[in-house]
Amino acid sequence: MQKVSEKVIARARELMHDGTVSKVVGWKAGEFFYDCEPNVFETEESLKDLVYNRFCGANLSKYMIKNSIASGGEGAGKVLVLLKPCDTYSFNQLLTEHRIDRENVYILGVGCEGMCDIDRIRERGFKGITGVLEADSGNELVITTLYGEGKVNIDDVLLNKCDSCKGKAHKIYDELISDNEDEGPRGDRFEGVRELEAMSPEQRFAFWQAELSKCIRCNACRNACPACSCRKCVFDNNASGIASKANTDSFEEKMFHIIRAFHVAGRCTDCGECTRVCPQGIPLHLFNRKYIKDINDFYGEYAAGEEAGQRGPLISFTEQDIEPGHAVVKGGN
Amino acid sequence: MSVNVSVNEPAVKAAAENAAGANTENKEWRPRIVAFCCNWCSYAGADLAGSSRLSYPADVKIIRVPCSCRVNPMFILKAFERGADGVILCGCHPGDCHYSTGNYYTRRRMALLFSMLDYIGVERGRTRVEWVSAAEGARFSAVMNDFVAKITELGENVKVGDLRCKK
Amino acid sequence: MKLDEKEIAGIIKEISGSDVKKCMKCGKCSATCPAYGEMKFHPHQFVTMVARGKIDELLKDETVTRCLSCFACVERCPRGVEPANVVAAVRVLAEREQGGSNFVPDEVPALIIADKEIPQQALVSAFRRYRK
Amino acid sequence: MQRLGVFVCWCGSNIAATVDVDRVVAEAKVQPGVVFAQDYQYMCSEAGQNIIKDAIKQYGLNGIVVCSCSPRMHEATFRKAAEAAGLNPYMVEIANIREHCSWIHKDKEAGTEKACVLMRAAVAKVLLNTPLKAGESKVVKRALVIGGGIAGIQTALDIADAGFPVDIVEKNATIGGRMAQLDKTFPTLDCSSCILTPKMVEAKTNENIRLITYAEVEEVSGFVGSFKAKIRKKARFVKEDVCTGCGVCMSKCPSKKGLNEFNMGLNNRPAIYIPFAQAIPNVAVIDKTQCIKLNTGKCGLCEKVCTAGAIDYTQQDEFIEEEYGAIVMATGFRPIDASKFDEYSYSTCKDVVTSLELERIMNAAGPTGGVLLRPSDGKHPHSIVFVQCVGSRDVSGRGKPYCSKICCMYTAKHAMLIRDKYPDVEVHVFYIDVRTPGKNFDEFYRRAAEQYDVDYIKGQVGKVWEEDGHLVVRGVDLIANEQIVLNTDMVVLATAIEPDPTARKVANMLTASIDTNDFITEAHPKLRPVESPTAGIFLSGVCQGPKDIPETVSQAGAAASKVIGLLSKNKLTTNPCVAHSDELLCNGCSCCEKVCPYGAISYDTHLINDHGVKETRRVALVNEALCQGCGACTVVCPSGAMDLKGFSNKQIMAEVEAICL
Amino acid sequence: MNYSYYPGCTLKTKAQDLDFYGRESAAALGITLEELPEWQCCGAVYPIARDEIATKLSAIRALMAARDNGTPLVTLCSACHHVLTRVNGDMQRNADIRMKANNYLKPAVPYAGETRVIHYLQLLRDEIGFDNLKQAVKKPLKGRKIGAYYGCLLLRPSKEMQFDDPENPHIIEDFIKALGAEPVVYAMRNECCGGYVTLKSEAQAKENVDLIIKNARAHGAEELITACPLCMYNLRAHQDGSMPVRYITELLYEALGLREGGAADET
Repeated sequence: MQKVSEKVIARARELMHDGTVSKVVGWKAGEFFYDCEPNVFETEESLKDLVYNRFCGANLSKYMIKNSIASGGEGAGKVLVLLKPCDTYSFNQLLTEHRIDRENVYILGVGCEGMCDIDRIRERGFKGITGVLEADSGNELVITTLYGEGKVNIDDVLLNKCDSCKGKAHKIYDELISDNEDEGPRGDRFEGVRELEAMSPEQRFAFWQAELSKCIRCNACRNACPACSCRKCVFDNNASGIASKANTDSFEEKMFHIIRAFHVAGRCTDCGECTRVCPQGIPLHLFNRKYIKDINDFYGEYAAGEEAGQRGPLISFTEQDIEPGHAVVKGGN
Repeated sequence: MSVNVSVNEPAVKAAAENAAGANTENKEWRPRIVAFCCNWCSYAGADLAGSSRLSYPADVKIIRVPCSCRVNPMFILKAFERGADGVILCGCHPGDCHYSTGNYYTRRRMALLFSMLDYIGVERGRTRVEWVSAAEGARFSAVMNDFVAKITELGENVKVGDLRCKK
Repeated sequence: MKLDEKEIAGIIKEISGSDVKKCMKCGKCSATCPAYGEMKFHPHQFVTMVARGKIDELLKDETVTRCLSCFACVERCPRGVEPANVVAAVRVLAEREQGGSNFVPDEVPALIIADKEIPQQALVSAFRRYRK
Repeated sequence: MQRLGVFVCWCGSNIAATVDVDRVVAEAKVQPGVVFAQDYQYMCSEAGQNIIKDAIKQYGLNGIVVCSCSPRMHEATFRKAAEAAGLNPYMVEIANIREHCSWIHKDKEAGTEKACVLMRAAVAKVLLNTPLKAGESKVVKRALVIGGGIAGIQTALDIADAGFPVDIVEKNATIGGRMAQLDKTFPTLDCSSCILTPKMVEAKTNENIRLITYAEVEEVSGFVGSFKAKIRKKARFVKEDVCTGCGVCMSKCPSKKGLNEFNMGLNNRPAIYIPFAQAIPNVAVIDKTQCIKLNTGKCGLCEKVCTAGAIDYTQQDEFIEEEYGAIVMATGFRPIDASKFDEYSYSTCKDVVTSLELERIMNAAGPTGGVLLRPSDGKHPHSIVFVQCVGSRDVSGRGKPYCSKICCMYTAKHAMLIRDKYPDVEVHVFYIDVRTPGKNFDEFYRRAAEQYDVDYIKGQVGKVWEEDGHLVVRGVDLIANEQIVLNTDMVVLATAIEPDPTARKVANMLTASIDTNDFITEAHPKLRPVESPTAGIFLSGVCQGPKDIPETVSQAGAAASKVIGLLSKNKLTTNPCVAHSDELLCNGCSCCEKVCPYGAISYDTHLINDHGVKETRRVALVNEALCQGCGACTVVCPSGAMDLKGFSNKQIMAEVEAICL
Repeated sequence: MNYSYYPGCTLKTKAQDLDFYGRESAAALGITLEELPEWQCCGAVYPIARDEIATKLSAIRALMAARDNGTPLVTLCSACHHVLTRVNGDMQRNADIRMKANNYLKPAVPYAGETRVIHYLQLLRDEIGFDNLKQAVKKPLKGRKIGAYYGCLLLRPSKEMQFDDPENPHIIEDFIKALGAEPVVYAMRNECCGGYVTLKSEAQAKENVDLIIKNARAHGAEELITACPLCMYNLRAHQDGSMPVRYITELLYEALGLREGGAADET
């Protein structure tokens, strides 16, 4: 990871320096070293803050909507974006939907060995964390704290989305910096969905009621989601008939999340950003994965963003499609 | 594919009796049912049920839409939010859509939506899609009788209702 | 075990993958069959009888052993009924009822003595097809 | 400020018996926005309509709800009445309290309550109605017919007779199509040329018809009323307006190896040729694959012998661009390739022919001069076996799943003609079913069997082989329950027909939908059989599905009358309940475009002023002339930019809320 | 070029010619046919029943052995080719059979039909090429009029066998041409010889063979060739001996000039 990181930063500088790109969309460390946030670097100088480490989980694809299309007039130069393998799916999906002007983008595919969740590190008893370093042995991280050092197994502290990593292959790029062999997908991403499906309707209802009642309608999920990228959300639009700023009753929470998931059904690349950014820790990906699982079961395997230009499952049909009445039974089992 | 409507006899009878006795027992609970019908087949099928005097409970209220594919999942969720106990969506039989392909999209959307509603714990029977042609007045009536019976059996939409902000 | 007539077509489909309900009764199978003359129940009749579940007679009859498995009917059937597979499936059902083998090892020496050119392939095939 | 009126109809006792109309009126009066409510015995009557008109004027109503029978019954009536009183007709909503209420409920209390709810929902909706105006678009008064067979010719003639100019684009060098290749036609046995060629000449001479032969449509844009087409006129290497059709060039041409397409390749033709004697235009064409001059630069004989000076080896493809109000597809069919069924030995035995080949053999202008001779040795056959359903009703992948419809009849025709002309020839017909629905059709078939002694055998043929100068046919007679082996001299295969391979390309160009067999889909299989779902595109002949000549001609006439109906209008008014995209909300994602069955949505990139922010954006545009208002696009649109006029998201949700209140 | 080779039971006994000439010719063409160790009889007829697994196992073992060798599997006997190709197809396409067979055999690596099964003729056509074969022919069989007899098992069902046009095949004709002889095309070349039913009804086989030979002769064939031992048996046993019948490999052996080399004895 360290090596890739150095190469990536050096290459970004080089591309900016030689004029190939005029902007860089990457990550910048925030107040703490683990607060890596998306940032648009517009000068060579500013690139000193560019980072690429275990905490760059954020998917930068969505930032390319603004930065590729509204990148200014003639001769403004391309915009460099750093994409991890999973991010490229979102990028492709946005290309499919004409949200990104491919011409204006230079994609640097960056290798990824999994991104960490600081909360999971904390859960393992570390306090006063001052740094996270790659250990010499392959699968461990060294956690330095105010009180000394400790080690953790990487697999134990990955982001939820990395638990079911799609694989290490980039689906689109102009240039690649990666040491990783593609080992294919990791884990069973539908495990959580299956667990819920196995519950009784009452249990499921209770589960969602408990989870969704935590929702504070901060819209972080919506803002982070690369598929949820409408210019104006229906929930903000008075003309839509369902506009609402906050939940006035608890069905509205459900309505918001179901509609959000429905709007991205067939377009969601399962990038996991919604769950990653939720300040309340709601497992929002369980909505999206339910749709993905149903789509796979009903209409055949489909991975949004696998390639640009795909025709999504909700804008396709076959004459023999499953009936909704049967879908409920099949989907639930 | 059309389903064979297996009418639940006692429940239908109960529903009919309840409907009949509505004015005597004023406070008795009746389900609220929203039916979306496409203009070309199902709405006409409902008209035929009417002109053939094939009764079904008055709990069913029909909203006319040009095609079943006009029905946005938001409408269905809105209905539940506002206290509907059941929502049924009727369209032309697959292959017979007036707009040739509309109901195929409906079928996919609703398959996913219904599966999701089931997933969040809403009872399976509260939503339904039926294909009813303009010639199937009898079928329209049978479908509605059956649906009302099933919803009556399920009772008030407590799960959603409890959460609802009662006005 | 007596099978329900209504289930026969389904059982045959399960065994062979061939669906007799697809038959449109054109007779192409019988038109094409090189063993037609040797069969009491000709291919088109055979398929119809299976479709109707009337296979008691078929189970007992030599017809099932007269099919050459040359697949000409399978190839030429316009509806994908695969009559040879249907015959084979009925034969499988017959084989599964033990006893009354149509070909026993004791017959082999005589056959070989009578014609020393008979290839192994013929004997193996015959055992597969005729033995119970 | 909304000023609504509610009108409750009794419909005699139809409504009033089960619905307490007084209560509905009372309830209506307290609905928001309602300033007037009244009941009447028959709202649809003149007097009832006057009540509505008067109220609109008197109370300045800007929206009304009529509680009455189904909108499918009287919506149009009440809209007209409203319009007459100066109210926009789309400010009218109907609450269906008859079919959906009074007729199905016996209990008056329940019926009344429901009627009130339905009224409430209609009021809630009409509160959100906006005046709509039907759009208008121009109509170019010219039609394009693609395909110059009998279907295309008949359609063009009928349109031309009504006074509208028509262009026929034909890919071959002459019009006439398949029918020109036929000898006789069933069930009357009149000669095909005798009835077709006068029509071909008429098409040539009709001043409203322009024939564009040896040409193909390359591009089509636009929509109903104003299509633009680009037509490629292929180089003939013969000046069409100079050639006199004398045919001298044909006799002198040294390259005579080209297969004669008109005779189904049964004989050869020169490199420069006129397809057949009655060709229209009667002009030669050079087959550039066969011409020695065009391939080697040497020869040039035809140029030398042409006294008219019509030959031009330098001719290039030309392009014609034209605007049309309507387009008719008449692309026709071809027989499938019989070599996929080589158990009949079509590939290896010359005496196994297809029905269309037999048609040529029996035609006086055909390769044998109309004498029935075996292709292999030119001898007179003594026995002929016909095999029906070769590749029809075949789901094995080799053939077509559908019935080709014409084979039973033409086989009976062939059998009868042969028995009539050559009584010594034995004729056997193997059939699965004989399908003869049609006027005088079954009688015709029975005549073949009864009067002409044609031997109809119920069963199929499994194998045909050649031996010692004759053919052997192994088949089955299902009635006799026996396998039969016949020695015969010729075998005729009734091969299935399939849409001409150009149909798919043309359909894609026109955004006309096509089925899995490449037949063009009709807008409605029963009620709109000659229209494509794409407005302005019409269907004529076999491109829509297998059919015989009488059916083709009647469909051609039907398509023509639809075209005439369209072209007679000066403007097209369009259904105003169409989709509409709010460009400030549109993401430009193209989802709506993909689900639109009419190709009504396109994309445009232009400068948009979004509350002061100016940006170039890609946004959806609905062509109101094409949109039919189904609403499929509105649901795939995640941002809600796409909405449907008359059935907007807000309107439907208001109805939902009113019902659930 | 290396290939796994599955001779089958008959080629080890009654059809040793077919095997011997095949191997020698292949060697002469630079092809190594490596006989699978401990192969078992394929069963000679394709086991139709989808619900039984035991009858398919011997074929699967052979297919798996070839997979483990990392080479395509060459067959020569039509029946073996038929059975191995179809069982392989089942392993590719029928998840139920695949699961059951793998559960039963418990191989180190589960088998899913990875092996490419090719017939000797396909080897000649697709791997060597008939043009190259023509070059290799030392003693062209000039002037010989030879009828190809395909029989059933190589061609049908064509959806599974994917061998050649089932109604108008030409691979053996092309082979005959490559050897310098004149192929005789006749319609009955893909009709059944009577197969194993010959054991129960000689009359049936005789009738079939009569039709085939009569038709071949009518088109001028002076000899027939086949790839199947059972066809060979029927074609020879049910005629008067006036129509010679040979294996395809024998013809190849001859044309390659191997007979002159004295490498083989005729059996």
